[in-house]
Amino acid sequence: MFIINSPLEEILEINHHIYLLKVFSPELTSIIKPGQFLNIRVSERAFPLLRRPFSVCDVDGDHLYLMFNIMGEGTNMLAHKPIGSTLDILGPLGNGFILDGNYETAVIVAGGLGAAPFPYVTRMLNGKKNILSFIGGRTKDDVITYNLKNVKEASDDGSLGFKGNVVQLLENNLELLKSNKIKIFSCGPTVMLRALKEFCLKHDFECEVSTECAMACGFGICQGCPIESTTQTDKYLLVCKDGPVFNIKDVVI
Amino acid sequence: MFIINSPLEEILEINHHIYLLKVFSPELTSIIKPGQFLNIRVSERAFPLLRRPFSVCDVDGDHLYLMFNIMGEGTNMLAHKPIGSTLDILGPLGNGFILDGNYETAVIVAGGLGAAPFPYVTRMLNGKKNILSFIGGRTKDDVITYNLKNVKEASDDGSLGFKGNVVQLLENNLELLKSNKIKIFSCGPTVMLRALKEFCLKHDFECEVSTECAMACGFGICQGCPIESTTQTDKYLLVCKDGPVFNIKDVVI
Amino acid sequence: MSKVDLSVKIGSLTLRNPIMLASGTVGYGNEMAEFTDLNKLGGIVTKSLSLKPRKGNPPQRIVETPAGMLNAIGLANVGVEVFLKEKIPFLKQFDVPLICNIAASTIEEYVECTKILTVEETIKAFEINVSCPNVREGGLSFGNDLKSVATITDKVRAVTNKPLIMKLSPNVSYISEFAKTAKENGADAVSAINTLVGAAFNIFTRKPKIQNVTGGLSGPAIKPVAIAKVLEISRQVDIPIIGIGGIMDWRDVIEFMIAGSSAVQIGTLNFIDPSAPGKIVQQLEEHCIKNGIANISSLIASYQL
Amino acid sequence: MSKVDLSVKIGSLTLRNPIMLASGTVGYGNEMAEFTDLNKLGGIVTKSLSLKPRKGNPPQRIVETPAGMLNAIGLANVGVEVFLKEKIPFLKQFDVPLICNIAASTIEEYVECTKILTVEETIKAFEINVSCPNVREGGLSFGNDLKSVATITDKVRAVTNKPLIMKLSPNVSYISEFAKTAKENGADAVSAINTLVGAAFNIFTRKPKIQNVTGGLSGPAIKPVAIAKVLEISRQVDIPIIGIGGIMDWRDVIEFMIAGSSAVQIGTLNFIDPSAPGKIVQQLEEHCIKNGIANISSLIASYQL
Ligand SMILES: Cc1cc2nc3c(=O)[nH]c(=O)nc-3n(C[C@H](O)[C@H](O)[C@H](O)COP(=O)(O)OP(=O)(O)OC[C@H]3O[C@@H](n4cnc5c(N)ncnc54)[C@H](O)[C@@H]3O)c2cc1C
Ligand SMILES: Cc1cc2nc3c(=O)[nH]c(=O)nc-3n(C[C@H](O)[C@H](O)[C@H](O)COP(=O)(O)OP(=O)(O)OC[C@H]3O[C@@H](n4cnc5c(N)ncnc54)[C@H](O)[C@@H]3O)c2cc1C
Ligand SMILES: Cc1cc2nc3c(=O)[nH]c(=O)nc-3n(C[C@H](O)[C@H](O)[C@H](O)COP(=O)(O)O)c2cc1C
Ligand SMILES: Cc1cc2nc3c(=O)[nH]c(=O)nc-3n(C[C@H](O)[C@H](O)[C@H](O)COP(=O)(O)O)c2cc1C
Ligand code: FES
Ligand code: FES
Repeated sequence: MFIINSPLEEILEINHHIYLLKVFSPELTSIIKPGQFLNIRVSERAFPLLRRPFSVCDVDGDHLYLMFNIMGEGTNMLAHKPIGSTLDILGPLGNGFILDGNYETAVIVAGGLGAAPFPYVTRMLNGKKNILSFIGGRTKDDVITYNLKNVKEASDDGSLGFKGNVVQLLENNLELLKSNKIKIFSCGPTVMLRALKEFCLKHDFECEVSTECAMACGFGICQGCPIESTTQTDKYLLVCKDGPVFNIKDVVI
Repeated sequence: MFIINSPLEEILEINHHIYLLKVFSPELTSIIKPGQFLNIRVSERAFPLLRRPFSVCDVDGDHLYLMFNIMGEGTNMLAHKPIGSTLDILGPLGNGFILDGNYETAVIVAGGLGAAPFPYVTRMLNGKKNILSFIGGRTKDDVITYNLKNVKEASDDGSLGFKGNVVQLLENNLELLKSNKIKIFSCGPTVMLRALKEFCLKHDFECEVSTECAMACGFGICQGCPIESTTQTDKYLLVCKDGPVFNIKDVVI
Repeated sequence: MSKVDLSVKIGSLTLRNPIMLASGTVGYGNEMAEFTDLNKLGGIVTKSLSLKPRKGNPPQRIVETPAGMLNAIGLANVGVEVFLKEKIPFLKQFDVPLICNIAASTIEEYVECTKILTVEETIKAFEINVSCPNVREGGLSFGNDLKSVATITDKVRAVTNKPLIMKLSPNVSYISEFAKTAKENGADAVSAINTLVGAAFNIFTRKPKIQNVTGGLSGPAIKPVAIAKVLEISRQVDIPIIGIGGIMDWRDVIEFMIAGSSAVQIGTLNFIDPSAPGKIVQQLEEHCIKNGIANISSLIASYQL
Repeated sequence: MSKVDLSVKIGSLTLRNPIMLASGTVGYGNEMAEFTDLNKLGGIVTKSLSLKPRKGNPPQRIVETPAGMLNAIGLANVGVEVFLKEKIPFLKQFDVPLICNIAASTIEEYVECTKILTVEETIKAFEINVSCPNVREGGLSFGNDLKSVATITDKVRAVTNKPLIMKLSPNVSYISEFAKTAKENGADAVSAINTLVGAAFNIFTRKPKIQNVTGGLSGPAIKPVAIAKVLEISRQVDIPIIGIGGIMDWRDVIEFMIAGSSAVQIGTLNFIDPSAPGKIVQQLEEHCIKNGIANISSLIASYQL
């Protein structure tokens, strides 16, 4: 965990509204794990004041990638940073996905921008595990399949792939999922994660989720990012430090 | 008086630390007078919050020029605005210099960035009046003679021209000044204007000064920019509306 | 005919829409009229008037702070007499409710000003500034003292039948107590908030950046404080609230209304973009159309706690 | 040997330099230690401790505002017992004054906490938080009530010989009255300010952005208010002041000292740049050298009004 100024080398736009930042940062790429995140200072000035957290999207050699869409002023400023300027990054933060383990097939389940951490997950699992990706979104433009493998798509409006949500799509593929030892890796909107949790508990699937929460610091000093634990009721877990990746059974979603 | 978004076409740097913005704005150039000023919004965001006032430096056809140095965040951001972006300008504001009149020689007296309004003054007087410019600064880098005519320089450290302040230089040229009907046009730091006022009163020279004051609005609604009048003691004048150019006799400096 | 009803009521006063211009940030209207069609607005509040003209504080009166500004104008104003003679004729031309803001050093002066002004029919309501932080003798001590607010409200109420709005100080622990007192003594509405007391120093000269030493903090920096104060009043006291503090766009207006405001006033924003108030009216209408809000007044105090 | 004396005194406590880390913005030091050498600092203030562990408020606890943030953590903390057992051993390693901040729901709880903690020699002073705006039963009502502050100060004073610092609420009209009361009842110093009460709403859901409805406003937005409060205390009461509120760089530290602070605390900035406190110490030294300031303490209350 450190602060580093890394050069921003490229800004790509995918799906018409999703941005990919390519950053040169051997210091980070050498240690960061899939599912961990970075806290980015979008401006040197007091506006926006706080850093903005982003999952590491992918790592390729000395380069790391961040994927985001424009949500507000912070992401807007980030999408328009001059190429060649440096990005003030605090990281790596949090706990990533546990990719090792006694399973055969990694099942990636993502909704919308929840796809962000999975290109790196896919890269790390490649050749080691089977990979199946279930990717959903509201419309076809929101289904982000960038650098994923064996993708089955779902869209709420049916404009791409299965018409419905991604958990329904999982239900439809239940036989396939039950046919071998799987572990689910997921990220997405709360409603999706809630349905997924029910699904996993019902079918006893192992599942890790990456969660989100408004954050001030991102590294454990503000107590701003509580998430209810299913096991310890006398205190909250912290998304930034105890997560953002949790076993889906351990947290109340 | 209106708000307009005008394209920023060029940023020049003179004297190593003085910036010149070249802005395409026929709407403004057609009406703005020397000594008037513009209130510029340096950021669309809440930081910096207030507009920043700048004298019109020069007008050339449809282009206007602003001259400034970096004082703080606002001028820093302005100096690094992307070429081709637009400048959010409110103006023209205030009363300019009265260039017409029964005098033969215009004597321009400026210290440091006080030179900013005089390229335009010089351009308007050219061919109509004689022009003599007395320009001072702390060091040679602060003596700004851009687009001025018949310049006599003064620097506090003697690195350029006369060693001393510009009012001392005027004293040294008293014969010249007294030899024909002059009107002084001036702008500069308060200490300089104070000395100049004494000089003008002593020798009964007509003199207009452009004054400065912290401003919130720049167009008369906030009452933030008072300046003490020598004639009306029951109320203040407003630099932005009653000035920024005053007859040096009318205001307490 | 517009599909959306933007009108709101402040006691017996009906405003075309909730957007008013705040005292001290519009002068007497002339300059603003060059940027915004005043007839499109809900109301205009004059600079605080006192019985006699006031010169105000010496410079420097203004300094910028992070997402805000400090001012200590010191209630510079022309006085009620000159106001009636020289400023009213201009304001008369417009079909927009004119609210007269009054600031005074004594309770008697509040009463006297109101008495003189209430006969002018162009003036549609009074906003009593008991909360100016920038004059030593005056406003601030009144605004932080429940009894003074009670007395001023009561005495001013006695001399005018026009809607009476008390402009409250945020520099207190429980603003709702002041709103309650205002109501009990006959006020029709309260305005919240005036500026927060603040200061800034030049670190090289060690002098205050504002000649008056302290000034009033306004602008987006104070919006969260203003929203909390409006909400507190709304939850505790049944009185129309005019929300003020840091409004920069139509979203902020909606937020103030949800938190309990019947109308709002735009202050510091006028200095930055004097055309904004007119634009905001239009954007409010668009927002209502887009979100199926037939009456903007349905937003008032619509918070879901 | 440094050419500049950066040390300052808070009562009998001498700090290496005026830079402390504010309660609730450093956890228990572990994470900060990865970014800033704690031994270089003037002091560290713990998260507010209560007698029993507190779970704190449900999410959302945090939201950004213009040049500031609202928080309603709800005093989530491990409680004094776990603190002594699990957190002190880490903090013991450092040669930096540890100040324990205490928050409680009753006067007895303040006393009880102090009694338990005062025997731990690693703890060099107490900062009593009577001003947390984010717990319903607790702090805020104490902090806005002169008698409560008097009683808490007096009772806590009776159970510890260590320097006693009262952390004051800014949500009052005259903070100097509270500083006066603190002094009269035996406090060695006051900290000013805690956060301002604020709120924000989501305009689509109409729900508060902070689950607790209101939160505490911190960050650069509040700096002018904090400076004014420090100045007010400094002009009215002869007691060391620890200045807090919106410090973003060394200039802000100098400004707080000029306004009357003997030391300062850095809060929100730690979230944005946890390496800043260490850098600021160095920049203060450079500033002093450059400007011929031999003792930084000569800046304290050096305002030129
Ligand atoms: C651990 C973590 C990893 C993340 N990874 C990614 C990622 O890889 N790609 C990506 O696009 N986004 C990611 N996010 C969300 C991202 O941080 C927010 O979209 C961003 O902070 C918004 O900043 P802004 O200034 O543009 O918007 P703001 O103006 O701050 O907010 C705009 C809207 O976004 C909401 N919002 C703000 N912060 C968050 C948040 N932390 N979580 C949920 N909603 C929020 C606000 O409530 C508001 O409605 C992640 C968040 C966390 C906590
Ligand atoms: C009518 C008028 C015309 C002006 N014309 C020019 C011009 O042509 N060229 C030019 O370079 N500057 C001009 N100025 C000054 C210019 O407006 C300030 O330098 C600028 O606002 C500083 O902004 P900033 O954000 O960079 O600095 P800030 O961070 O706002 O301030 C930096 C420093 O500048 C001082 N300062 C800020 N505003 C003013 C002000 N209005 N007057 C004096 N000092 C100030 C502050 O006190 C501070 O010490 C003019 C000012 C006025 C009122
Ligand atoms: C320069 C200035 C002058 C003001 N003068 C007055 C005044 O005369 N009377 C008054 O009641 N409020 C006055 N105010 C307070 C505003 O009306 C308003 O309450 C405050 O600025 C908060 O709103 P804002 O953040 O939108 O500016 C003044 C504010 C500013 C910035
Ligand atoms: C997230 C957060 C948590 C805080 N928790 C506490 C606390 O537990 N006890 C306390 O006395 N102050 C607490 N504070 C207040 C700070 O110590 C400080 O007084 C305030 O934030 C103003 O300083 P700043 O603007 O530098 O942040 C907290 C502030 C923040 C932002
Ligand atoms: S974001 Fe600060 S503790 Fe998690
Ligand atoms: S700057 Fe607002 S009145 Fe002059």
